[in-house]
Amino acid sequence: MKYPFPVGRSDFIQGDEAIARAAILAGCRFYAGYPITPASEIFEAMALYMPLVDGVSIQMEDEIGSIATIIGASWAGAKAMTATSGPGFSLMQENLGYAVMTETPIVVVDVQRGGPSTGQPTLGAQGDVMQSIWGTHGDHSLIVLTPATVQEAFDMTIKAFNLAEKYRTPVVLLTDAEIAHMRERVYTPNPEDIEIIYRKLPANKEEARYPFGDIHGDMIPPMPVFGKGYRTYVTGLTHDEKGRPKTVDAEVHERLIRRIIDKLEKNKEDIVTYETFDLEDAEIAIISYGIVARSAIRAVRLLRREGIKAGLLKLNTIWPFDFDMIGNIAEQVRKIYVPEMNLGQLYHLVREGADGKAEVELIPKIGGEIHTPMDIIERIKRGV
Amino acid sequence: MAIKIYSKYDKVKYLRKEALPTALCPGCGGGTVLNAFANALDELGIDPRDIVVVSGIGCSAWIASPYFLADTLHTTHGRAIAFATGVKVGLPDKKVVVISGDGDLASIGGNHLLHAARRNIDITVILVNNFIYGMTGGQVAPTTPFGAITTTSPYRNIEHPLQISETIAAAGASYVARWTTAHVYQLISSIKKALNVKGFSLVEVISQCPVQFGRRNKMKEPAEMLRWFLKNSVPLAKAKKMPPEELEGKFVIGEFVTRERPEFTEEINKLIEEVAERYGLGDEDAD
Amino acid sequence: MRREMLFSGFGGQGVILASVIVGRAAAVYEGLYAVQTQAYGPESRGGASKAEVVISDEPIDYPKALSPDCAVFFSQEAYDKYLGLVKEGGIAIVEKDLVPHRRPELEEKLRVYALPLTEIAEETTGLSLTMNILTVGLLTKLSEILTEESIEKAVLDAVPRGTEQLNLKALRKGFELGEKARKGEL
Amino acid sequence: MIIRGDEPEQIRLLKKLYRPGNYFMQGNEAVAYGALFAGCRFYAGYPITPSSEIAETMARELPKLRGYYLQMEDEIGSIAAMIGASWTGFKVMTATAGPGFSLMQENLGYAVMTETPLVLVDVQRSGPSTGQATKGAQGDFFQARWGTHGDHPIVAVSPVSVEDAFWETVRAFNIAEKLRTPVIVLFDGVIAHTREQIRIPDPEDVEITYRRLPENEEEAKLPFGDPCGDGVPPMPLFGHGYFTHVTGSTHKENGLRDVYTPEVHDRLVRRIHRKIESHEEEIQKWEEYFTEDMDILIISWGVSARPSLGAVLRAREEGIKAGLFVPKTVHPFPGKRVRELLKGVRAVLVPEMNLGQLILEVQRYADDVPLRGVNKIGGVPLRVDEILREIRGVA
Amino acid sequence: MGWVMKMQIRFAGIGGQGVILAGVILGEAAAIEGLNVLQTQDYGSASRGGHSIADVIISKEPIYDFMVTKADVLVALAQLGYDSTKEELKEDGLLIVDTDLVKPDREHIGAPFTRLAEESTGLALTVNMVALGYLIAKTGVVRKESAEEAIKRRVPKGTEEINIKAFRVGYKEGLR
Amino acid sequence: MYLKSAYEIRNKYLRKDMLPTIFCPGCGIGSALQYTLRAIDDLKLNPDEIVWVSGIGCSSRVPGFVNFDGLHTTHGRALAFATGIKLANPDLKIIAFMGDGDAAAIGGNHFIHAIRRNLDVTVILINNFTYGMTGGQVAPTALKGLKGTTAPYGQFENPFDIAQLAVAAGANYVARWSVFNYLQGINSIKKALQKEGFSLVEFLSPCPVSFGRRNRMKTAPELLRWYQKITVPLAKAKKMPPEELEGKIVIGEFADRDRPGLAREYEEYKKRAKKMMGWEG
Repeated sequence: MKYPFPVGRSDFIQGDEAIARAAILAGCRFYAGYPITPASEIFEAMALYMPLVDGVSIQMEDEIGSIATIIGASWAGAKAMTATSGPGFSLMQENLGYAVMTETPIVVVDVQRGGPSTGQPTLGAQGDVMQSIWGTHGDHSLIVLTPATVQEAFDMTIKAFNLAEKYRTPVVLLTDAEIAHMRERVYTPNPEDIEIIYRKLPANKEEARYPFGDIHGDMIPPMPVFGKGYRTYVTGLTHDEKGRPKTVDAEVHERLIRRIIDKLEKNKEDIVTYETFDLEDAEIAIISYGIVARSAIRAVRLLRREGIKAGLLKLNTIWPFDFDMIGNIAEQVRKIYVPEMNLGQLYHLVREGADGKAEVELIPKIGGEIHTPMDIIERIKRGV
Repeated sequence: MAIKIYSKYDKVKYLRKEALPTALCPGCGGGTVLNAFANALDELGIDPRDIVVVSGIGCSAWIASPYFLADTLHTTHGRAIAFATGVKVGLPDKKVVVISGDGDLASIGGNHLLHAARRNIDITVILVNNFIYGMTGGQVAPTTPFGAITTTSPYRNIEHPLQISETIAAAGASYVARWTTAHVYQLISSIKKALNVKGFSLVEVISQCPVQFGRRNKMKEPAEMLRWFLKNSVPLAKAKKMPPEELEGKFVIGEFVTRERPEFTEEINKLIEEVAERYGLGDEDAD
Repeated sequence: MRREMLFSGFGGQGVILASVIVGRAAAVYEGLYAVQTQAYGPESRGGASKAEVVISDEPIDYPKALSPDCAVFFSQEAYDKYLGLVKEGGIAIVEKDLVPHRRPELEEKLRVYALPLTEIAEETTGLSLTMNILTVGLLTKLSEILTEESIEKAVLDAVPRGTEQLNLKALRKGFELGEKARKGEL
Repeated sequence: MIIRGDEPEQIRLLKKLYRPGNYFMQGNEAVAYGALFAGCRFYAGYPITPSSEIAETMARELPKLRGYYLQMEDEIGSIAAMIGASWTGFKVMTATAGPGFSLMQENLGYAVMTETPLVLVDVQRSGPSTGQATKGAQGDFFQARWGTHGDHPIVAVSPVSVEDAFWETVRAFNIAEKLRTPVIVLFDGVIAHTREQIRIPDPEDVEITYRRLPENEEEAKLPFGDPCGDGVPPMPLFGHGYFTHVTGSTHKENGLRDVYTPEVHDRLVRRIHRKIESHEEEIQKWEEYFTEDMDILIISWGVSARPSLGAVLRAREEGIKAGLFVPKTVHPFPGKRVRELLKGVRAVLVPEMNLGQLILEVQRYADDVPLRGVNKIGGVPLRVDEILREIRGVA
Repeated sequence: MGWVMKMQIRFAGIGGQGVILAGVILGEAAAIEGLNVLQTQDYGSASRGGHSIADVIISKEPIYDFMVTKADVLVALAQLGYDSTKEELKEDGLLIVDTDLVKPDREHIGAPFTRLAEESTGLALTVNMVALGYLIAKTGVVRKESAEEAIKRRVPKGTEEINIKAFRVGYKEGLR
Repeated sequence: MYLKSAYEIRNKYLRKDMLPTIFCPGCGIGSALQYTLRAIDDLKLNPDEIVWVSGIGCSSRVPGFVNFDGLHTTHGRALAFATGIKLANPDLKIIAFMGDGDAAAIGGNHFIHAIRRNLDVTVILINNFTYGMTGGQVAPTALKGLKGTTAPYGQFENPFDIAQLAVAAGANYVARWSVFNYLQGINSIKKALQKEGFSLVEFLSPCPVSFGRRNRMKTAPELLRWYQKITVPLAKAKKMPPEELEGKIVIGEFADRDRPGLAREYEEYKKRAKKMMGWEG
């Protein structure tokens, strides 16, 4: 297979470009989008590459159409993606819920920018954290990944596809304008060295009769894609194991929603990843994710130099959320700081996890500039 | 009456000085549209206090927002006409004008455009069609000519452009006209008509974006684009006699419809009067 | 090792391209880590323009320049705004003709190289536009982080087809100037 | 249009049309009448189960009050039209359910950013996605809080009965007008379709608030500033000759966009937060039962609050010291009061018709007290005996 | 059958039988009498032909449940309605059925409501009023006058008389 | 044409475990569905290669009742979902079964843009002037003066003519019938199914329960008579002056042309891309 970009070596590219390349290496062959700053470069790269790798790139009339189209493509068997930013992400919420309900593997990239509303289109932010988790209506669960570097944007895009396919769920790659437009060294492995996961397909017609049934006992039904003669029926209404609408049956609803949530909750160990930095003996923990985590690492380094025992937990997955792990850290440290490019979002989850065992303090910043290490250090020193 | 074009300096009284200069690129057709709009108002003697301008997102949404000195509502992408619908119902005596681009009004906002035309609500829409998403860097639009190169159709556009004026005429608008920025006099006269029509009016202006569209399609200079417009413009009367294959790639210009149809705010207020009468709510004496 | 570089001027001068070339040379051809960021905004439409590159031999945490080791100023506005950020003892390259009002009190602590870069570029290649590439050459020699070969390769990757020789010419003129400057011959 | 000065005529019409007294009506109708009494004269909506009766009632009644009912082409258009109307001076409302609420999220953020008063009724139904259209739920608790992108505050109220639906809707309008902000009525399909007795008051007995209008040109020039010092700028309406510019992009105090200066964004977004936080006492409303002496605290909201009260009463009969806290304003959550109540409590139960949302909010204030959710989904409301069983379990 | 504090009544049938209207009118009647009352419903997605259930809780005390937890009275107008809800009737509860259309497997009372409706008003549609009359006669949960007032308020204009006629037929049948 | 019995068609194509349908007595959706199935049967199309797509509303429940691959989506978005299916697997034939509210109100934009792209899809559109499922609110197709629960005093807005809109936007095949024109209906669907690109067959369809009842036409036969009164065949309409056509609905075939479909255009596009980039000669 020939690729329209260099593989097996390093390149110096923007976050948006890295996401597009990784998607293609992960097997994505369908992209539908709508232009929006600062995610447009993903689309432009996809438009350039997709026809060359026999994939589809199409511009829809709006973001609602874009997500609808990739869900359709996914049911036709393609690995599919769209990318957007705040306003477009808000428009996609209804169909993001549809993807949760119909267990459709898709990847949605949200390149966060200053909000609410149109806000600051070109500047980075972390204002959509809670929206990515709670933006669609009704009880639901999905996976949210947060890269901090361009290399991570690349790696996590592949991971996003793998998780989407493995768990038959939408995955949100939550990045921001800063990473999207930043250029960094990115190592692109040889395609044969990349682990690629494909959705489980039904082994036979019998399995295909239960597109929403837990027939393998792992809570993930095989996906009978269209055109194979399975005659699958897919609906966003509450449905039973066979896919038949059951809109007034409380038990069916409970069984379905619990399984959709549990298939992620009970596989947290596989899904949730994080990195720690000097956390073993830390008295002060910083919990961070995305671009701000990089400032936090520097802050930890500088604080350690001054003899302050700081450590960092950098979250790569922010949903499902490992409340217990936060609880364990809270037991160990005196205080937890949460620097975020918003007025407090993940902070709430950390507080829930800390459960009063350690004080949790928010270090907010909005306006489009990332925290400098000093922003974090000063705040921590004030508390020491 | 002799047609007189004022210099733009003369019309600066219609602009918000503190918001200038505009963010439009050199050579953008948006300036021509703004100037034409100001001229039309001036000739009609409309007080800017009697106007509310609504726009969406994109370069063309910036033509009047925030530069035009009136009440101006700069909204979300594609929704300007829906916002304007609320404004018009609230202020039926004011002129509500939407100035925005082709991507904004006809792609993401296509449905609101259709339905406003169907309702025939008294809003004037100046739709600046530059075939491209200029602000986000030159992506393909639903108006992009077949075969044109854009950043998201790098190998040529395979979709056919939406014929906005024709579609909106079919949807029920009272007045629809299409001109290009090379037809300034006609444009001013159409905007004047549109402002005076009771009902939904659409003036589609084909406009040059040398930076995002022209550059990728061998027309780097605004003048080249204007020449392209002039060369390919076909008056409506002539177009009617031409077979469809000859019309491929042409811009049909002229007035598509001028008609009287029941207008939305009048109809809704009529209904309210009827209901008041039916329930005897008219005035205190009726008690 | 962590080196921070700042490129500033106004839209159309190729400020961002210059930063991309430097970052690319480090990341792709030197095996170093590099981050390049830029200010978007009205600045990309003819207004002020700013880009930063951070280079390091280990993964880069904080991606922005805190106090640049090297800085390039192509406009008075940029000079006024950012000169104060440059690290003590750092390198400042100034487009002399475009920065008429200088601040000696700030320049004192820096190694400042003020040259009519645009003019030199025009003399060298016939195109004032190549000024950014010329500056990259100058900066390469002065900062001593990257080799000539990697920068040349990165320039070839980045410039439009058909302009390679022209740009290499400008680059080499930059090397030449840099060499002189190091020797104090400028 | 009902703005100041128009009251006598409106009161005359209300009095003529609706005699004070007891009525037997649905929750949805109660919301509609609450809106009419609060001065809502513009409604733009799109049909969706189980909220449609609100639209139908408004379509029937608004023309009688010289108000406007618009059925738009979709939910996006509905919220857009009502924001437009709000800027011309109307008190405006729309009603929807989950899927429509998801579609409205972008423009809900626009209303927050442009500080446009409006009331949005979300009649929660069983989700995600289309789910069970006719069934009630409480699954949009967090969506109401976090559904639109970017940092934003939100006010949401949640009625517990049909009568409450009337008054909470009135309150939603008053908060929206007073603080120039969108307010969500987080309603649900169960109460929406329940009929009960409700007392329709004399319109003169309903206290209603109007948005502050600029008193002079100076104030009108700062539509997004803080000329009055309380964080809530007067709202210069369209058509008054103020030449107001309104944008959802980051803007300065005078309304002009500035999307590049971090300080401008910081100042704007923090003031929008502050205006809600600093008025929290006025916004907050809750009910407490038997909280003076309790071992077990039940915290419940909306449709689940009432069976919770029934269960608490039964528990008390059995000698179990149970107490109940019902937030009527769910966002911002009355955390301070909850923190006080949690002191000395042995266990906390949070009954709700979802898989655990309010409970996460409570968790933020509960250090060391064990929390337990009483969750039920599928559209059937929680029952007194089900909650009582859980209370006995922790007693 | 005497009731003191609280009575939970469920009407069950299929779409188109006016089951919900019967529930609403009973609720309205109770409201007229100043009783506490709560009325809810449940129906399938089909406007016609699916199951249709109306619940009415009437009590002198405040009502805390939003649903009938155990019905004291079940009025079944169609077999589908009966089958889908018979479990909810208390063991000693009262079952009232349309004897032509429902074949219950337990003790019950009732009459051929649909037939009575057709015979008396010429309209099978008024079956809900016949059943309502029968129920009120048998239980005395509200007064006849209140029910008739409620009918006047709730049925479409111009059909008051025909509905009251049907109601009285059912009421008379219930007194037998 | 040999007409199979309705029972035979039903037996062959419906999912038995999903029956009965949710449709009310007198509803026209069943008829339109039967015509579609007959057309498929007559053309001997392979059901394994057909996907039915729908949005929300009464007619959108159809894909649940037919034994094909089916995607029942969100309100108004069916054609966007269909775009994904078709481009990801161009071998599939797509039938979108939609209502007027779904296609022309909330979904109006996807509708015109799918037509503009010439997406390969056959739309069977049930136009009953109302939102049946949510209880009879007015739809954008409702003619002036008609009543709905949200227009209790009669519709005051102007209606859409969906078929004309589709013609203006550039559809390859457009026809409109009432569900009582069954031969024409079946023939049109057959033509539509054989078309490349976008094809639309609109059916005026009775909804006695939510629509008729509020407009003094409680039964299907009354609605039938009304349809007969307001419909005018195209040939005749052409000779009528506009004022006489006020309040009428024209039926017939409005467009029949052969522009290339989106799937084929995209295949060409891929070839061109590879050529431009020097990947293929």
